[in-house]
Amino acid sequence: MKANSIKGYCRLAAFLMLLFSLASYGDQEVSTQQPLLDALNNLKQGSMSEREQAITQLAGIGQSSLGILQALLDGKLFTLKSDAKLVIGIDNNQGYDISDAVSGTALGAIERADVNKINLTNKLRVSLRKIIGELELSADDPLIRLAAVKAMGNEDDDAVLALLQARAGVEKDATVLKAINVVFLLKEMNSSDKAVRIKAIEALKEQNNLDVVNRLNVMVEKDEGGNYLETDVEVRNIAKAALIKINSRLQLYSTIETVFFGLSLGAVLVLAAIGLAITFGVMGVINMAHGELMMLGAYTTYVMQQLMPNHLGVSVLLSIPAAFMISALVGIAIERGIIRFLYGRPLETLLATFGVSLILQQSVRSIFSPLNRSVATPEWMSGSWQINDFLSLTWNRFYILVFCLMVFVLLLQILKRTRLGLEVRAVAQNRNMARAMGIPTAKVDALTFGLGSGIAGVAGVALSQITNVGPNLGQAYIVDSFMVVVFGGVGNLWGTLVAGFVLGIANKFLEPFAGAVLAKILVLVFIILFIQKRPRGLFPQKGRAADS
Amino acid sequence: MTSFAENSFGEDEKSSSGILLAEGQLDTRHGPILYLENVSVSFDGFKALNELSLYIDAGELRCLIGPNGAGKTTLMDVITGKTRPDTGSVFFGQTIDLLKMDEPAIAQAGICRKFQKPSVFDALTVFENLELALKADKRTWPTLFNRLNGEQRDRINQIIETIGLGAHHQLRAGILSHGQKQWLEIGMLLMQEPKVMLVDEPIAGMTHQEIERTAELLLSLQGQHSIVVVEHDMEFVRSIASKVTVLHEGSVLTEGTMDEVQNDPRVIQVYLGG
Amino acid sequence: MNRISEKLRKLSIVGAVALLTVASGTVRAEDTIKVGVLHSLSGTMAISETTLKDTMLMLIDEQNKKGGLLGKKLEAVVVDPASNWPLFAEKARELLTKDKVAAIFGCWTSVSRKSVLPVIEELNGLLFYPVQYEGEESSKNVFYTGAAPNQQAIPAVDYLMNDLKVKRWVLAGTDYVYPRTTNKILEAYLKSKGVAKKDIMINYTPFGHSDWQSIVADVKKFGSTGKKTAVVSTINGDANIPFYKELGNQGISAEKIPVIAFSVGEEELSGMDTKPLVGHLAAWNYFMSIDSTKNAAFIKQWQEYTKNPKRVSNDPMEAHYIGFNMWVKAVEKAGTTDPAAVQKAIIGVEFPNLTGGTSKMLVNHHISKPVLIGEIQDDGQLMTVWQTNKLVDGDAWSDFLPESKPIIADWTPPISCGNYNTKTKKCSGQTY
Amino acid sequence: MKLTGLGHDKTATMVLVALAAVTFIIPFCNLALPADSPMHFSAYTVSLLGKYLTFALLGLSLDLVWGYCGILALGHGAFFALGGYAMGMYLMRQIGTRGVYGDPLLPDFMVFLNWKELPWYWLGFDHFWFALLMVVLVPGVLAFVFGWLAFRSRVTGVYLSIITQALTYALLLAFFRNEMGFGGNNGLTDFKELLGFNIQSEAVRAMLLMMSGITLMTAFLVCRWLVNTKLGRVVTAIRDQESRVRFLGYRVEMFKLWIFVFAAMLAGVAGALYVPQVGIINPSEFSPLNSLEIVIWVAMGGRGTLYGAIIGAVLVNYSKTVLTGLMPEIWLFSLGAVFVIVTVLLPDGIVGLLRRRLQEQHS
Repeated sequence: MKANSIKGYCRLAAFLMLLFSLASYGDQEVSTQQPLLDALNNLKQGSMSEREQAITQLAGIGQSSLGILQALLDGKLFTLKSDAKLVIGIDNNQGYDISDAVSGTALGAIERADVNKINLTNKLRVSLRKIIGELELSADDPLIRLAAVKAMGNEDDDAVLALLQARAGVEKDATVLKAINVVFLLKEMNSSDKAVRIKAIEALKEQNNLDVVNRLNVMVEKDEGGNYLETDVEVRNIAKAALIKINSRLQLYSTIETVFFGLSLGAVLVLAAIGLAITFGVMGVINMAHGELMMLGAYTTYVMQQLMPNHLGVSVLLSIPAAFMISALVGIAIERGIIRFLYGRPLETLLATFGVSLILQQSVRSIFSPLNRSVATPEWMSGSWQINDFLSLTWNRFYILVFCLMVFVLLLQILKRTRLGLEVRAVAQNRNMARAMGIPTAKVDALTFGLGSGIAGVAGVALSQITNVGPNLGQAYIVDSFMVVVFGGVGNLWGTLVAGFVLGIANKFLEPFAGAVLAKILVLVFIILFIQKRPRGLFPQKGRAADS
Repeated sequence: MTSFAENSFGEDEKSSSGILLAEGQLDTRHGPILYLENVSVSFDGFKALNELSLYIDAGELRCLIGPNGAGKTTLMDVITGKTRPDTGSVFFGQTIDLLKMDEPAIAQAGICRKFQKPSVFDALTVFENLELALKADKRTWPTLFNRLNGEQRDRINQIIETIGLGAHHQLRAGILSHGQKQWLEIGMLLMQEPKVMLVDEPIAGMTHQEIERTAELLLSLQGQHSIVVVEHDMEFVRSIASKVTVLHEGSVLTEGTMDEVQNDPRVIQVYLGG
Repeated sequence: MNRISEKLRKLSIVGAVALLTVASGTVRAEDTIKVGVLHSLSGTMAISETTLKDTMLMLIDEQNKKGGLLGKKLEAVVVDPASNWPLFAEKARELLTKDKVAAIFGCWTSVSRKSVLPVIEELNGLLFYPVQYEGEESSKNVFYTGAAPNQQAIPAVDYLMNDLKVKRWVLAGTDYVYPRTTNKILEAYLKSKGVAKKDIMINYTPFGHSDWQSIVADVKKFGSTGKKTAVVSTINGDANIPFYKELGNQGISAEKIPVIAFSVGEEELSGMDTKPLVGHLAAWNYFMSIDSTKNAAFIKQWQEYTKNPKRVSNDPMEAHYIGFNMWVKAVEKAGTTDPAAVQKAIIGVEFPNLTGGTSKMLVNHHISKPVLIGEIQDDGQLMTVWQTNKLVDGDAWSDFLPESKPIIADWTPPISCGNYNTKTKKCSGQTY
Repeated sequence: MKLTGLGHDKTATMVLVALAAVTFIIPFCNLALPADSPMHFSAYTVSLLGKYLTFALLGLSLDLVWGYCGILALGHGAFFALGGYAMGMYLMRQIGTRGVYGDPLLPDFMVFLNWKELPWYWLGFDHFWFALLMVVLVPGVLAFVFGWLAFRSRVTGVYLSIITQALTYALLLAFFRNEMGFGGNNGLTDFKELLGFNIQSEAVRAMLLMMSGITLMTAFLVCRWLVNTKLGRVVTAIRDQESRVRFLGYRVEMFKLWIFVFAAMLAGVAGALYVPQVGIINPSEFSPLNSLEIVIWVAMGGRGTLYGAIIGAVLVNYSKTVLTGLMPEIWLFSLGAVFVIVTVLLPDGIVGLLRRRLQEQHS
């Protein structure tokens, strides 16, 4: 209750303030000094209610307090333990570079321990965001203005409307105007005048806007009494028609979304499996430690981030070669140390590498502790690409998809174009003949295994961006990887690629109906049956070689 | 399980075309025991067999020669059901359509095969190898409770003598010499009392005496079995064959006695590359 | 012939030796009081359980510094059940029969507890179980120091309903017994509060589910109807990170759709990138951020013990802290470590918890705890935003499930039964 | 992979004798002798050995499939678990009204997930004979259907291995779902009685150990007879030269299927003996890693020798028991190392080593 009344009060204040500030930028600086200080004093107090009050006061002050509010929202606002001075701190991984919150004068760097952060609760964040939105309504950047309008859109109270009205008067940017317009149309749908309502619907049905959908849905719904919320039948039918139109679009978008989900899941599967496709497919080594090699890649990412905490993006990019090197080296070590004694005994490689996987897991536990490690996601990889209200694609998935394809193409080129690739294929085809032709099979084996392992490491980097970085990372993917390779056809990279994507998409299309667990089961059963039809996978190796 | 075996076997029989005589019995009244007509096989693009037609008469000993890749082994694969031809027909006698049968069925019908590289069961003794080959009810349950009776035992021992492994019958096949393995495999063929024997390069890795004895063996067999021998060694072929068929690029180049064939310019062309 | 017999002799000796080594341990000097620590140090659960092993070692250390117990030193016996449920049972048996431990502190997942239960009851041992769980159980030999549903789930929902005015509910959980039961209870509770069926969405996922795209998208759609929506998450440890990452990336912020989790604590957070999580909620009976002298001391001790100034503490640790000290008090009270005596003595024992209150061992072998709701801060800590004004008594048998409504647990005479049916006045399923 | 080798039969007899000793002496010492006597074996030892023996039986059945028929089944644990579940369901029904909710019909987990009536596939499990039938039938049928599909379409090598893995993985997920009505992740537990005897009593444990021992010995002898029949030789032949066998006129798929189904049934029996002794059966038994471990036991012992599987199973699990107690922090290192060393240095497993020793002694 209290909260609401305060909200209302603050909006009104903000509204008045804003009209005032829009009308003429006066000499508020001076006049606001005092209330500002009061507000800040309140802010310093521990309790949330006082903070709430402080925020409303700040809102009252208007533009000039925007900086502080923003800092507060971003958790950059601190008080000094020494003299309880209110400062804005920018994180430099030792501590903070602080500046006076009021004057903005820089006060140099300071230890983490010497400041108290001013915490917020969701409640406060919400009202804060709105207030900032209202203040930002007159920001210079049209995008910010747009965001502000969107933020205010759902609030139906007159203060907001009035603000927007005022804004519409002076707004130049077309998109922002459109957004404002949508808000008004939405409101008009409540109007008592039937014609206005119809006009609004007609105008809105082209919009890809969830608020519109919700509003329309309400129109065709019945209340508890069983009579329609929208009394007028004509309006209702128009609304229905509009809904059908919009829903068809919605359907289309959600299909696109599902496909994307499937592809990105597929990308992860492919990344996990492609290394295996080499060690297992080309060399015939059943490498149970493959998952752990991915794990190493993920941990490499973690270590890199520890090394350069304030260059996340760079560290992730650098992790890719680093992870490749590390996993590759470990892989070569495994090959030289164990597997080379086991050629011609593929099943034994399974056992030995299983032992290796246990050892790797436990070593990671001993070195990094059994707890998960936190790997931060760089800015450019977090968030999503909002195509419209109905469709948005998450960046990290998007990048991983691209990354997966890049890795694949690269690998293909290595195998096709390079000398190593040639030798690898030769050895895979006929080991003895290759040796007879003077190809150093031992070296080739080591390098091939290294290549496969390295790629596993690279996959680990990608995984670190979407899932746990912990000792169990490997186990979670090993089974799936084998499925993908076998489904695609052993020894065929294209097979692996297609298989990965097929399984991914299949899984995602099944999930809505069957649920996550059942979907997975169905996919597995499908694989089993498919192998009956094609005992050598999607793209079997042909010719005499395959028979033996 | 067994019942399934019977059914599927029965199906093979029924499905084989036209009026069918009782099991195993085949109709060779017109002479030939094997009919291959316009058989073509291709592995992604490469034509291993090309419109090949070939007839083997009952009881004859035929040699197949031809340069590598001429399709000799593929031909055997087709006859024994390992490879399905893209086109053409393969008949066993007048009535039994081999294309409708799988390997075991064909083998039980009486077409047996010796592989290019000797394939015997290393883990088993010579005796056991032959025992497995022995013509008998080869379904699971009968096999489980199978006991050798006296005459079967004799038959095995007799074959062991025939292939000259009497001294080694308790040795594991794995430790036999290459030549001995070849013989053992031939022995395994004989155990099945085949009507047609397909013998792929029987004398590879044999000493002179061994080769001669193999020749004798094969010659002694002709008449009772129809034998098709694939061999590179011209001397050997000359020593056994009455009739020779030359394969080239997946089809029959020419047929005739060794001399005719060897004087055929096309053959010379093929072998010496002009 | 005689070679064979010789072989046989050799072999039989070998066999006997092997068996004796298995059986060995029955002969050991009893100059210390042994305490069993039964937490997975390898396998999938090691992530959570290793910490508790360390906690126990620390607590036992400290007790020995204080002069041990009944004049004897305490000795920790650590074994690794390797996240393998039958192995839990085997190890429990080993601890009780081979090592003759006075009490066992251990288990995390319900299934591990379930598999240990018969053994503990058969051999009449003591098990202190420190993790929040689904309830519907009260064994003579088990003491549940973690939260029962009414000490975590229900208050959490109340908070969302009253303070955040949540109207639509997503109950998302990993598909095993704890989430199933908790969600059943919550569903019943919500309906009793007049929430419509169509405003509740229930979703289950397998363990370690890592691809949350579709589910999060569904939640987003479900929450886009204008009504305030919240997610009540009983998602199990490992699956949380990809879940929250997906939430963040699909732009579901705590302000739009808050997620309240029952199994995400400081330790899980220490393994996550907290940026996208800020403002999401967790409900526990203890937060590391709690500002009390006892807690400060505990954290200091913990970080010194682990030689890691950044090491966090969490709720199950506190549960072990309380449980262990209650056991100590009970043993002192009884003057013996004999389980039967301790079982009697421990009921009613009180011990100050780290949040400032005083927890008490109740007659149903659960303890009283405060319920805290915290918001995740970007430093991985949980800031209390709401808490019960007094301790809540753990309720073994939920009153929101029709079947268990009439059932109560009371281990004091005359009832002394873990599942006494007040309707039929019967106590079923007791094998002792 | 020597089948007939020096000392082969001696080792086998030794194993048998050792088994007999465990089967008959241990329970006796456990029941008859007073607890303080040095030769007394604790209930702990008994239940432990009982568990080992069931594992040994499981290993034995896998050796039949892998060691002799050359089918590397990475999903063999599934049959074990299914047998276990069949027995578990019987034990659940035996609880009767003694469940915490006192429901005469429904197991507790069904009650609090308020199921209203018993699902059809639970019917009949209150009869012991029915349960026993299912113990062999369910794994048998599954193996038959799966094998019939796989072997007929000539799925071989890694493809077969992986789809067997897919099979057990799918079952893992399926049994994990609570809707399935098998207790979800918690599985079936809190058993009370077996044939009316308290399942926790020493006597029953001893009997179970004895049963496991006897079953194992019988199974061992049957398997040995089996591999020495002509069928056994055909199967071995298939392992080494599949296509040759086919050209000899044997329907290879039928023989594979026969062995596969038989082994699956054995595994089922093993599972059924395992469950009452550990007191719980849950989906984790289906996990691909478990099935992998079985392969490891056999490889450790030495495949294609039957008794090798038994030795391997017992040794691996015994060392697991010891190591997890002695060095809980780092036991995985040693276990992993052992796997690596054995596979690299002892291709024929421990038995191979043993045999070499015997040969040396001879020469």
